[in-house]
Amino acid sequence: MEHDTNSFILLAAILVPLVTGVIALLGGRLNTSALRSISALGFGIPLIIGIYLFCNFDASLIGEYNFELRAPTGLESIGIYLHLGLNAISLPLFLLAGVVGLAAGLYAMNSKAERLNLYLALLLFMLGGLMGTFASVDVFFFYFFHEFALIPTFIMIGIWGGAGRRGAAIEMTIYLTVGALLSLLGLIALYVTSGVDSFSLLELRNYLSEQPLSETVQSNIFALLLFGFGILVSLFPFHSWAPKGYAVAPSGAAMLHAGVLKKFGLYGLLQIAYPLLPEGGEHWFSLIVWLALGNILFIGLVTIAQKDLKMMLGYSSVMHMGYAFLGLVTFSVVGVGGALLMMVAHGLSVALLFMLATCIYHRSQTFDMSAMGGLATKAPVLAAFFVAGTMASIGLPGFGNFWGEFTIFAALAETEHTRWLVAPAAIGIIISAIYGLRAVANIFFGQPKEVFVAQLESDTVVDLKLSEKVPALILIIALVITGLFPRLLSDNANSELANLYPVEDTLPHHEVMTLPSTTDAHKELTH
Amino acid sequence: MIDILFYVFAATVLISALVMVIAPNAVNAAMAMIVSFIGTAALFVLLEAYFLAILQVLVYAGAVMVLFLFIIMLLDVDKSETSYFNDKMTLGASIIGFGMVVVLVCSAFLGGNHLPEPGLLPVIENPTGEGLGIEYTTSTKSFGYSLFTKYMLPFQVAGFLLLAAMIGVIVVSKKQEENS
Amino acid sequence: MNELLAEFLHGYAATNEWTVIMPEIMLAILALGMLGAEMVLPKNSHGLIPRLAMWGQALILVVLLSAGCSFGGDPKGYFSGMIEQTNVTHMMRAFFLVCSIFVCYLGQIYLSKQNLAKTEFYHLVIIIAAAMMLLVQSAHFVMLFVALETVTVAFYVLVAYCRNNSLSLEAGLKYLVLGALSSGILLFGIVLLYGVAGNPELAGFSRDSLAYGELAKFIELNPDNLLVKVGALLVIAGICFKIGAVPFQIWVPDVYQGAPTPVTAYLAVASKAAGFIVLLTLVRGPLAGLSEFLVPVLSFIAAVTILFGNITAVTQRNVKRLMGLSGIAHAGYLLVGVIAALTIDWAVYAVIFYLVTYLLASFAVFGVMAHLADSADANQELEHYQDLARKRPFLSGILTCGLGSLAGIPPLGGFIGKLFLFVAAFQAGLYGLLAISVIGVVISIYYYFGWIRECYFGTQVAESESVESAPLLTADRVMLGALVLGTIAIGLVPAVLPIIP
Amino acid sequence: MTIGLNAFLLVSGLLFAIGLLGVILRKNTLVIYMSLELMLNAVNIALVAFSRYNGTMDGNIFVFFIITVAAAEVAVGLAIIVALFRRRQSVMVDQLNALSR
Amino acid sequence: MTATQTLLFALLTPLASATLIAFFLRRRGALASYVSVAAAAAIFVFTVLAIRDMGDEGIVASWDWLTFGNFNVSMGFLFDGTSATMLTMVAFVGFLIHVFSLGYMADDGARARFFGGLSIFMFSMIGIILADNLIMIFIFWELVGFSSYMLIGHYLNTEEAAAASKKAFIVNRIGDLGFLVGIVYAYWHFGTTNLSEMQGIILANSGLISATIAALLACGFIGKSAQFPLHVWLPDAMAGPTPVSALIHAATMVAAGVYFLIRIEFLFPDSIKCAIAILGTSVAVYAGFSAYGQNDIKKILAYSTLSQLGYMAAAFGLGFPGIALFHLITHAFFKALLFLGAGSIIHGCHHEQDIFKMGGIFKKMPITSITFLIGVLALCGVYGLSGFFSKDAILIAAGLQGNVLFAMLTLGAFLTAGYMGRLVWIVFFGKPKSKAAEKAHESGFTMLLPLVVLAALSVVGGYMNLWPEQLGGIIRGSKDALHHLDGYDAMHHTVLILGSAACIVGLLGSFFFYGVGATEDRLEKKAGPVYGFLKARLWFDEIYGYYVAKIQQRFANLLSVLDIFVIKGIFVRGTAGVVGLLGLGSKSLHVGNIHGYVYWFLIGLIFFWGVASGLFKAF
Repeated sequence: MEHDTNSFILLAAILVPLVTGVIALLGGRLNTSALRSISALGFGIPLIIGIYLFCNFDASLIGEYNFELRAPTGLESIGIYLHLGLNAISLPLFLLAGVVGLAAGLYAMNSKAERLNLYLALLLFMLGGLMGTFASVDVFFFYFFHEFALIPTFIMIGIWGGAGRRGAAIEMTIYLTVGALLSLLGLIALYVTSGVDSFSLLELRNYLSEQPLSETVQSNIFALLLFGFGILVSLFPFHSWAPKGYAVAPSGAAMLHAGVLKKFGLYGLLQIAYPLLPEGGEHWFSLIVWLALGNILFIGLVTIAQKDLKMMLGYSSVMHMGYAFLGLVTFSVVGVGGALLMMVAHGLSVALLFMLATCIYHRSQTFDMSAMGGLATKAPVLAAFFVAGTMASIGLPGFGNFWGEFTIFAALAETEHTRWLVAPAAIGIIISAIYGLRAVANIFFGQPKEVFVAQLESDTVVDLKLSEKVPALILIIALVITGLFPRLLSDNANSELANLYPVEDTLPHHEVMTLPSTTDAHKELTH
Repeated sequence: MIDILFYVFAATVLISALVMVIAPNAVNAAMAMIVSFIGTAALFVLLEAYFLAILQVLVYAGAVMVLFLFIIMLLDVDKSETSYFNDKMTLGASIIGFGMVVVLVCSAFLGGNHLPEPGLLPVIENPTGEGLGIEYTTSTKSFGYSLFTKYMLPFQVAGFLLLAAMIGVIVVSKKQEENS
Repeated sequence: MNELLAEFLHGYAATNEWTVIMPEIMLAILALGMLGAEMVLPKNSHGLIPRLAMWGQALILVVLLSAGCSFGGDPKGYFSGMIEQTNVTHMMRAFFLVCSIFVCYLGQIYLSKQNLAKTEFYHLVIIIAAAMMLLVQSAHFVMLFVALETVTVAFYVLVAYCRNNSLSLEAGLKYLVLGALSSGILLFGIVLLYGVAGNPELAGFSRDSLAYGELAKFIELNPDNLLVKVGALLVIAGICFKIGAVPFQIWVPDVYQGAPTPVTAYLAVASKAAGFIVLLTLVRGPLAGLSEFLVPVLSFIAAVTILFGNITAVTQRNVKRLMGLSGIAHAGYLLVGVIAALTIDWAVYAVIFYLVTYLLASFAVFGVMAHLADSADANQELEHYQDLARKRPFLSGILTCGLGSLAGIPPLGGFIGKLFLFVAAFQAGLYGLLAISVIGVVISIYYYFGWIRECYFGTQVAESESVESAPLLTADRVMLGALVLGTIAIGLVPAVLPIIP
Repeated sequence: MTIGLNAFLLVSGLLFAIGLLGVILRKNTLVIYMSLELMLNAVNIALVAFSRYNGTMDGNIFVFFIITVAAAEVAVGLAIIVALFRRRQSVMVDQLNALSR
Repeated sequence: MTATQTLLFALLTPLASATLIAFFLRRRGALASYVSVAAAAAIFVFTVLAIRDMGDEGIVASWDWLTFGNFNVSMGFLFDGTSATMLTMVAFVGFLIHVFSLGYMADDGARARFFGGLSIFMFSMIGIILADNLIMIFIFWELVGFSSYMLIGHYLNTEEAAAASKKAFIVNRIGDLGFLVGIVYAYWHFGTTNLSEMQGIILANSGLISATIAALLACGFIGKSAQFPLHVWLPDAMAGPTPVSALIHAATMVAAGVYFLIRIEFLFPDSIKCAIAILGTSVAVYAGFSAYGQNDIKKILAYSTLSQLGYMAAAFGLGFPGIALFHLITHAFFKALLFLGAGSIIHGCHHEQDIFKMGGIFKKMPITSITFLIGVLALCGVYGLSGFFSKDAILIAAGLQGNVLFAMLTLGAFLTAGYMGRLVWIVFFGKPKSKAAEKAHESGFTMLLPLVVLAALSVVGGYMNLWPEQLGGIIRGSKDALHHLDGYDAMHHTVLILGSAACIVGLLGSFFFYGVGATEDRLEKKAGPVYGFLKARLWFDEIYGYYVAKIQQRFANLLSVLDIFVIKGIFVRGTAGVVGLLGLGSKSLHVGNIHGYVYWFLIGLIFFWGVASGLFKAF
């Protein structure tokens, strides 16, 4: 395995946050500005590296990984290497982690959290773990980095969380550990039963494509992975941890977790479970469909009922995961591609919304939406950003989420046995519009509620400060870029997915009569 | 003839053991214990393990039990402890447990259906030790020899065991000096 | 006395190579030397003795490791088959030495707060270390018994060491009675094996049926002899007491709570490890013939042990009992590894790896406990740890890493240990046990993280019950830091622990 | 002698059981401890019997070790019991349960 | 500059202006408004250039936008006669309304946001017009929805604006749901969503026409053009500033639904067309009646817009898309005129919107009033005015098809004349009925100019032969088709008579019934129940309100209770509780008494021994 310098640059994207994190942790006596500049490095460099790698990405390596790096760590005996690399599927998420990480970092740096150095250090560790998660070719390290990023969430919720943090932190951690362990068992099962003596996704893939496992084995292992990852992605009955957890989590943690870390599960299903265990996916098809509908409709309606802003956001992020699952069950390039877009865009939008929710809280001193109103007059930019975030999350064209949802719907309509799903799934866009716009109207428009008038008059209510604008803008711009130029992601991913997922030509080919060139208005040359 | 001796001694051992277990008074228990130890020694003699028989009498019946009696007297706890008769719970539980163990033991050893009865080998005066291990002998000399050859290591370790025990006894029971 | 016997016995004596147990001998000399030192040294310089103990053992550790490097690797018996040295035993000898070094360190902290005899403590600790080293090497039941009893008797004393504290004495008494009971059971088992295997009427009977090798041959031939089974299970029962496996785990919380903290650590780590290695040696050696009979029994024990330990620990507030109960749970995981080792060879090393990570993590935790303990250290409740992160940031950091590793959280060593165990168990096809273990791990998250939660998410309690104890010296920082760094290093680069072949 | 091996084993087994009974039944720590010695004794009988009938000396030597160990144990045990008595003025197990739950 | 680039400029100029305003001109309202107006002007210029260059092949361009497997989304232009006609109208009317807004919004604090919104709207609207495939149409469809949301909610801190904007967006979403499903079905049905390709396919094999897909796509039209039953948002949308009502909710966006139908006319089987005709007719009548119940001048116009949209739908349904487009254009002229006039009046009356508080406006604001009256006449279809030609054609078409529709539509014409008359008599004549009305003053130049221009267009807009020949090809086509139907001439005369009669009767009737400058609604006094019925508009809003507040919300609350108590409470917390209880139980096993522990050993011993002697065969 030859390592070019880019491999080590990739490694640096993981190490820099960790190192800066350690510095921030130990440098408790650093003065704030030094602390900020150091952590700014830690937050910024991964994104820079991500963009650099994005530019140097060689899409022609189908079924291969770019920037591969393979180093033994002492687990060779069970076929585990520190095996890093990026392919067209992990690259978008790698970038996502970079963007959200930078935004969260910038926002956290200027927050007034006590023990700021510890806070930043934990965020940096989390970021490092995330970069590692999506840069791992070795499924063990894929899991390892995820857990690595998970623990800081627990501590951050515990220390800086809102009311009821003690319980929520433990509950969330236990719940997520269940999921993580199940998926770990699934991965081990994959390793043991496949008989290929390696945890490397590449080798597993190549090996299993030659001799796939028997159907029962596939469905069993798939079940482990499905429920393990499902819990992490808050698949319908296993979502209880999410709303409360996010509601109490400090903004940085919520942004990184809801925005990026949560995508781990989907990524695992997308990159590992479905390609390696196709029959397993088939076996659990109907179950996943119903659970995903549960996410969209049940949780959607529950979201409508929420009064607390952050709970509402938490539930909505649970709801949107349903689309991603629907995209996956189609087991087609279209659906999975849609899910991929969905993951990236949703990550950006939900991070934006969680951040803005905290900004709102700083001004309104409450999360109760029914006790606000008229904020837009005092904070127009905040209102504009929040509207942008809401519109993104309810799938307005121009933001990436639209492409994700639309592609998924298209994928559902592609084959006969999923076509009926389009309508119920699409009801979700109405539901999300309802709660999204209702939140906007309650918080920003109309007359302020009586309880809120005094608060609104207090001079603490100012428009977004620069330190809040910049991270928000970063996310919005990223959202718009994904919305305007989805090809940036899709083109590479398409060819890669076509390698992982079956492509049969389901398009009908009708003969096309060229229109008679009369003065008829519809005269057209067909291209 | 010898068989009868066996039954006698066995009965002695068991009965005195039972007495020791149920005797309310600790001193009586200790006395019964001594008897059962001596009975054991007698059984050893029947099995022609004379050295061990002596050892048994000296160490157990002599040192250990005297130590026990000494402590019992010292602590003056020989006031009859009958509470366990009233404590029906304990009583019942112990009887049941005892019964089950006895059943298991009998099922294991009665009638030699699990363990074939080997014939008695002759006791050799001068063991030669062909094959592995020394033939069964009464000669104390071979005993000593093997202790210092084959069982050298355990023998040394046992020495340290005694040392540790001694130190321990000192640590636990010596009057604490109010220094440090 | 004829020549035949003489030369026969000389054949035995020829194999008594004292050099191969040089570390043990040096330890014994060290132990004795310290008694001497106490006599010759003036009172005011008795502070040297613990250093003597630690540095002496460190020296011996060096010797041992250098010897271990020269060790070929293929098993070899010495002392007429009393002991057998394999690379497992080499690792474990180092393991026990490290343990006793840390125990001496903890003892130093602990004794500095107590008005007790000092030197004897280190003496006994060292003797136990030597005995355990022999215990794991023993290849003969007599050797096993004597070494085991040495360890046990010394532990009786150590548990009851705090003689002016009735809790410690009570713990000692409980350990004594139950320990003696279990060694009675163990002995009965040994005797049955010895008798049956030596029975001339049975096929393949052996003249030296106390030796593992002979016994193994015999059991291979007649595995379903009732008394063999009974004997084997009774022996295993005796060992279950040592490792604290259901149903012989019940003594653990009381004794752990009553015993002085360093002794608790010693019991929790070294004694348990010794038990596991003995168990491994037995089930893979003499009792290998019984494996298809043993596997279900052991699996049952393992499952119940995991669940009992974890579930009971959930509601426990006293940290020493908590460590005891969680220790039971860990014993369960290790049993899974042992069962896997019946079919998967490298699982042995997985078990050892797990033991090492367990050692580092537990000593980190116990170290913090020892530092925070006041003179009555039996009653440390979780409440004492509220807001520790503010009062003693360093200690709480150490504690967090230790607990995290015990809980098996990446990137700490405990996670890698569990990983190896799980992979081995999977390869052995122990799916049920894996499920149970996962449940156990999940439950364990609750109390481990609950403890961490006490330290960090403090609700600004009054400074009243803040633990005033001596400020940390550099030595303390070095010791505890070394433990945590070791844990993290193993977690990140398991290669630093060259155990898995 | 026509008495077979199993007879001795039965005796030893029963003795073992009786010792166990004592441990369960009695509240007096000293008596409990004696019962434990009884169990060791039972083991000794079995060992010697086996040793005799199998015709190997190892059993005897084992007994030797067991007796040594037992003596040591007794010493330590009694010391602990005495120390505990000094603190609690009792040797009855049902009064020695300060450590629980 | 190639024609394609011209179109691109026409499309992107407003976007650029919107971005510019959003990022740099938020606090510079005046500058922002000029930028936006300039952008609108530029659009018109580019449109003209594009039409000049389009030739008779039209302009076609396409760019791939997203590809996953078989699913391919492209963005492209299909700039043919139809879209040229529409674009011209939108660009021109849009420009005029921008100019009008200069004056109307002059003293508004959030001008920048307003003009930014207008620019976004222009961008999205032009996107719809130029789009060459359904997906692109959908995208811009959503965007116009968003800009209308933004502009309706312009007066942020009024409750009704907040509610109305929300309502508009959500109701539109409901329509778009069907639209979306229709698109994805169509994609896999035809293998493409490109308009001309689909048309080619259908020409080749008309068997591929699918009623389902057509119906689903029509849902989009129903939402956007506020047809039954999704019409409720349009009247409320009047909460927005008047220019917005004129531009979005009268002239262009609501008409976009009709335009969309015309674009995909070839996808419709007759059954669906017939349904649409009936739908449109009923809406025309329904809205006509509802207008009588309104006192807010803008709401009256809103209902009239509804009914005119009904006419367009009917025209389309009757199989004459061209005529629908024709009416769309003329309607855009006079309805924009009417709204702007109303805006001018409202502006003059200091934002008084209740017609019964106006009166005597004619003397105060002559120009406004004259132009307004022209608009009214055009709307009523007085002979010679633009409205006449288009409505006339629709009535003829209806007459030739069937009597019921014909009668209904004629009735609609009558109603239109009636409520417009009511408005005119009450607002313009008599004496001022409020302080505001007394202090009414004529508006400034920037507001009058658009009125005049639009008035002129409302007069002459109907004469096709005045149009540039590139435009309105489809209209001519449909007109010819209509002419060649037999019975055309007879029907022509009947319609001529009936139509004129309808408007005369309506105007005069309202004159006599309400009287000049009435101070309160006579209908309300004389026949309260009737008025109440008309005011209630068939209780649509009430029903929807009930559904939202009582059914949907309660169901949601129920589910959230389920979620918290069953899923979280029982499953999650329950498990934890069980473990905790077990823990307490097993904890209490440590009794502390040695006996309590010896029992364990005993049990263990018996268990092991028993297992060994095979008592438990479970193993």
